[in-house]
Amino acid sequence: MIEVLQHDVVVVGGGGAGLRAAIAAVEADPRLSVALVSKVYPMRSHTVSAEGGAAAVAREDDSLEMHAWDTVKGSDFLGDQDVIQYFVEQAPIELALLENWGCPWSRNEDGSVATRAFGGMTTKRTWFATDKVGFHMLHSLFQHSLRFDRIVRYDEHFVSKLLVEGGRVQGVVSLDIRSGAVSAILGRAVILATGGAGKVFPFTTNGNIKTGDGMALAYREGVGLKDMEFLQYHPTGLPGTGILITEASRGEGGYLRNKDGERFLVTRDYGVGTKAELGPRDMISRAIIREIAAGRGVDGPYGQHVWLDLTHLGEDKINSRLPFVRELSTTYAFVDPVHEPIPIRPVAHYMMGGVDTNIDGATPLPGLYAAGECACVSLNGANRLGSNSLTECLVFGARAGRKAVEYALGAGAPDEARARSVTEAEAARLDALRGSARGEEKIPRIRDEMNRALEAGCGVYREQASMALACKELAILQERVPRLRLSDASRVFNTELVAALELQNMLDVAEAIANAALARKESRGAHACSDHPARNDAEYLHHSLVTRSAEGRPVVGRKAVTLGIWEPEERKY
Amino acid sequence: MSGRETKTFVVTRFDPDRDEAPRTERYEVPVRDDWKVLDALNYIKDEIDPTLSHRWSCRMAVCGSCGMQVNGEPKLTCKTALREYGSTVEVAPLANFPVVRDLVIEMEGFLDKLQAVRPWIIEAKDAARREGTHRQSPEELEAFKKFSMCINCMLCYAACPVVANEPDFLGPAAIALGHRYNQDSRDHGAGERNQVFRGEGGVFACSFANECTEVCPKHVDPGYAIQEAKLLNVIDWATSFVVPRGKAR
Amino acid sequence: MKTLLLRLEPVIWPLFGAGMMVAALAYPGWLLVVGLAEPLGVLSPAALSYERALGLAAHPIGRLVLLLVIALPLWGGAHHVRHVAIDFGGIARDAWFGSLCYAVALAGSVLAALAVVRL
Amino acid sequence: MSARARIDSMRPKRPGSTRTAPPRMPDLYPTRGRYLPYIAFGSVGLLLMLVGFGILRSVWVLGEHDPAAWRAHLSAYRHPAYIVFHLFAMLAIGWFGLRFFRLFPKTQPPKIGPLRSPPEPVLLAGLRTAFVIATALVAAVLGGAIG
Repeated sequence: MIEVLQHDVVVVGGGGAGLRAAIAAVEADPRLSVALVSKVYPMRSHTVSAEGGAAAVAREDDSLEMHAWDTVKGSDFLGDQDVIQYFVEQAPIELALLENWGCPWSRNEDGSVATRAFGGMTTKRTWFATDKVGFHMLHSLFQHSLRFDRIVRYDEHFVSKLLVEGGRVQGVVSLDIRSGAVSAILGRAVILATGGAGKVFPFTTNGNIKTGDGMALAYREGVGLKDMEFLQYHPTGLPGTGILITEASRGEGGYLRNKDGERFLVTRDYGVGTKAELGPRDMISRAIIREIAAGRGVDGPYGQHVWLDLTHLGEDKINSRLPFVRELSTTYAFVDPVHEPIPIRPVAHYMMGGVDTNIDGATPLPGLYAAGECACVSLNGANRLGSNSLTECLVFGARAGRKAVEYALGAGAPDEARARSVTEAEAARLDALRGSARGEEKIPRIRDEMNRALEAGCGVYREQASMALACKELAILQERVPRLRLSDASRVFNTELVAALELQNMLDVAEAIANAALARKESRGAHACSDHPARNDAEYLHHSLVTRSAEGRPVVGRKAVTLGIWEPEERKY
Repeated sequence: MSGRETKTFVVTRFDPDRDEAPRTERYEVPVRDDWKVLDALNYIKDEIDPTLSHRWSCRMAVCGSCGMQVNGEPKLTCKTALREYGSTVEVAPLANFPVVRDLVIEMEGFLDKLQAVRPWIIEAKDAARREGTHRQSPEELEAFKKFSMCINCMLCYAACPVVANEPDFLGPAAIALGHRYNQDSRDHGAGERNQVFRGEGGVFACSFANECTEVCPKHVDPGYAIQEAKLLNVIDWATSFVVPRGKAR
Repeated sequence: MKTLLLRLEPVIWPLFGAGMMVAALAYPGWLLVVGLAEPLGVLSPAALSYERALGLAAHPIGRLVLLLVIALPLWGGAHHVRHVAIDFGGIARDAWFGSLCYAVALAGSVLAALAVVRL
Repeated sequence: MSARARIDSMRPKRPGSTRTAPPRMPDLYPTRGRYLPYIAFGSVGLLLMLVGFGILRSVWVLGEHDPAAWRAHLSAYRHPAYIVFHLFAMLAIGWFGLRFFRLFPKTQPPKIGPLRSPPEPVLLAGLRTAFVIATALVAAVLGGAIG
């Protein structure tokens, strides 16, 4: 018997954006009941691994306009400038609110919140809590959310389908991973906050749960995925594990050196000018790849890498400002940064693209909202500046929460009968999939081939031929998925079934990335084509929009960019 | 693979649909030199036995989901290097917890205890609507910073003898988190929390084995937090006779 | 009974701490002399003669020190014994066993006071 | 497999939706690894009570104001059983004290009101010197060297 649960707003995803949206919704109207559905316990969300910081104007020598300009320039003029303007205004308010809720921001001597330098930012506006900002933000938000009994949590529930009826969203179908039971969680508005999809790449800073579930859910209901070709490579990730070494290590003065110990960002022209190690991420990642390609990289067990040198900072500064960097390098790279340089290479890190939403976080499908890395409100355009993302989760998580409540109050009650029948069909599909020992395809094989296809096709440097090949390979993989062989027939905590559903989500997202990248014949922000090295504003100053055709194939369209007071100009640092 | 040594993994398995009680299975795994225990578990899942169920996500010891008993000691499997172990490694679910399946434990009991200590900033009753941030000196921050590093991995619950013997004991992580808020200069809820700390299964149930501090992968030192909480609660209890129920801290 | 024990905890815990401190500082010395040196005849006979012992003990400071040295460690010991019992799966009987331990400590403290007064 | 723990250990308020396997005790509990010194430390509590009552008995005999009784009381301690017990108690309580000094700084918050606690190593060293001085003093006073 299918259980149907009634709520007013359903939030999918328990990370920074999801928690902030749920809190904003219950604060907007305390009578409402908010369901927070997450496939892991909220404190495990990948927000926890963010290290560097959260940007917001705090100092006198800074201004909203400068923060906006840095973001627009960083986005290579593809970010919507009205969204960016709203973002910079709300940022200080949101970070102050988080401080009131207990977030232990690092402090200046006079007790005010300290800020530090970050890539692409002209002044010091990145708030930090040593180098574990995401962790402190997530735990502060989660602990703050515990005081609201109107937030009903569905922990370790996997949302496998959106319930869409009469042209609007009315809830989700959710699989309780613990018991294997499938239920319908109804709500007059649904907010997707499931984060990015880093796991489509073999070498990524992202955790195992970053499989683009929310993007795939929206994509399958006809909602477009915007700017999917823009995938940020973070310059400093540990080879092998892909663990992130925060940009703050460069913000605190770390140097990048090639095999000869040369600070190549200073001695050679990679377009970062005097900013050197503090240039924007896309440019520094490209500089490292070109250093390695020029044969000045260092050999290691996981291929070539360069060095991140912190030895000149001294033990005290590293322990006080970068304790987590030291812990990670000693534990995972077996290197103590106080005495030796850390091996690093560019690693897939963040997706600028996501579910197409407007400034309110609303998608074209009525009742469906999205926020955080999962969404593309298009704050980041073609390249995100470090430390804007955590603030984006708060600013647009809150806005999506409030706007979803406004919409829910005006919307009619969900159609329970229809929801029950759709959920029963979905439950049958999942039962058939669980332990379906008929097929012969294995999850890890398809996953590895998808990873290889995307790494080759959509790496730091791309070409039309390699992207076209990736599209073809991914299309073939899509046909192999229905023949998946699952051998775990148990209903209780079946992680193989969850992995199969996640694989399907990743393939949909991967196809959107590859096809959107193929359609953009220019270089802009994180999308660098060796066969189209120049930025072409005349033909490509627009968002890409991938929608799913009736036959399930990705179709690449366009969407206008909302320009503002700044005209596109050449991006020089 | 490049010169890979083989290690035997003795993994505890349990599936309520099939097993009356937990059983163990042996897996031969070709391990790389820099692998952690989690890498081996994921190899077993991908290559040998896809029915193995375990929780994991960040693989960088910050999300707290992969705590298990490794050779009898509670460890974060993503942080435990295989180099430190011989040819046989035993992996079992965390001690003191009901087991849902294979290496997955029941976490709701822990969340009940977390909720009980009211781990959120409690404003003073008459606090005006605040604009902007509080002032907090680095020294005030230092008073509670260490206790805010807890990633809820529950290794301390798996090691604590009082958790094993006294079901309603709040436990190390929950008390450390409650204490974190009591010590936060922005919080005024110490009076409320201390009622819980002095209640059933409160701080005084702790017999200071200090195992929680020994096994904590994030150096939160919950043992210290609990003893500090005991002393401050004795002071708070004593002053509550002298000062009527006013500012408790 | 359980709630009574619970309410008394903030009193018992400091006594427990003080008891351990006093025992740690005083008992080794006492045991060395009264338990070993004297019986093995190492001391000069006058050291613990009746006159000297009574002189020391009956002195006001002597009385106070003896009271503390006897009573406080009893509470420390009682608390430890109670918790070791819990460690061996005794939480169910803790209500009465814990109370018994503290009752013994209380009785010892009262007797100590009497003993010191009648010196 | 370690011993079974209490069936209700870490049991949630609302029963879970599936049958769970019972919790296990920590593998090394109670008498292996670091648990052994912890249990031993707790068990010395019994010694504290015994020695405490021993001193009480001595003071009680002294309070009889009967020199003969006092001399008989002291001579009773010459029995080998007493000597072995007192030797064991002295060593055990000495070990107990040193371990207690390692735990004691953990009970000191950085600040109690205006007072600031000394850093841990200083406190630890202070406690150990106090131990040596106190033991020497007690031995000297009782042994007749002073007072």
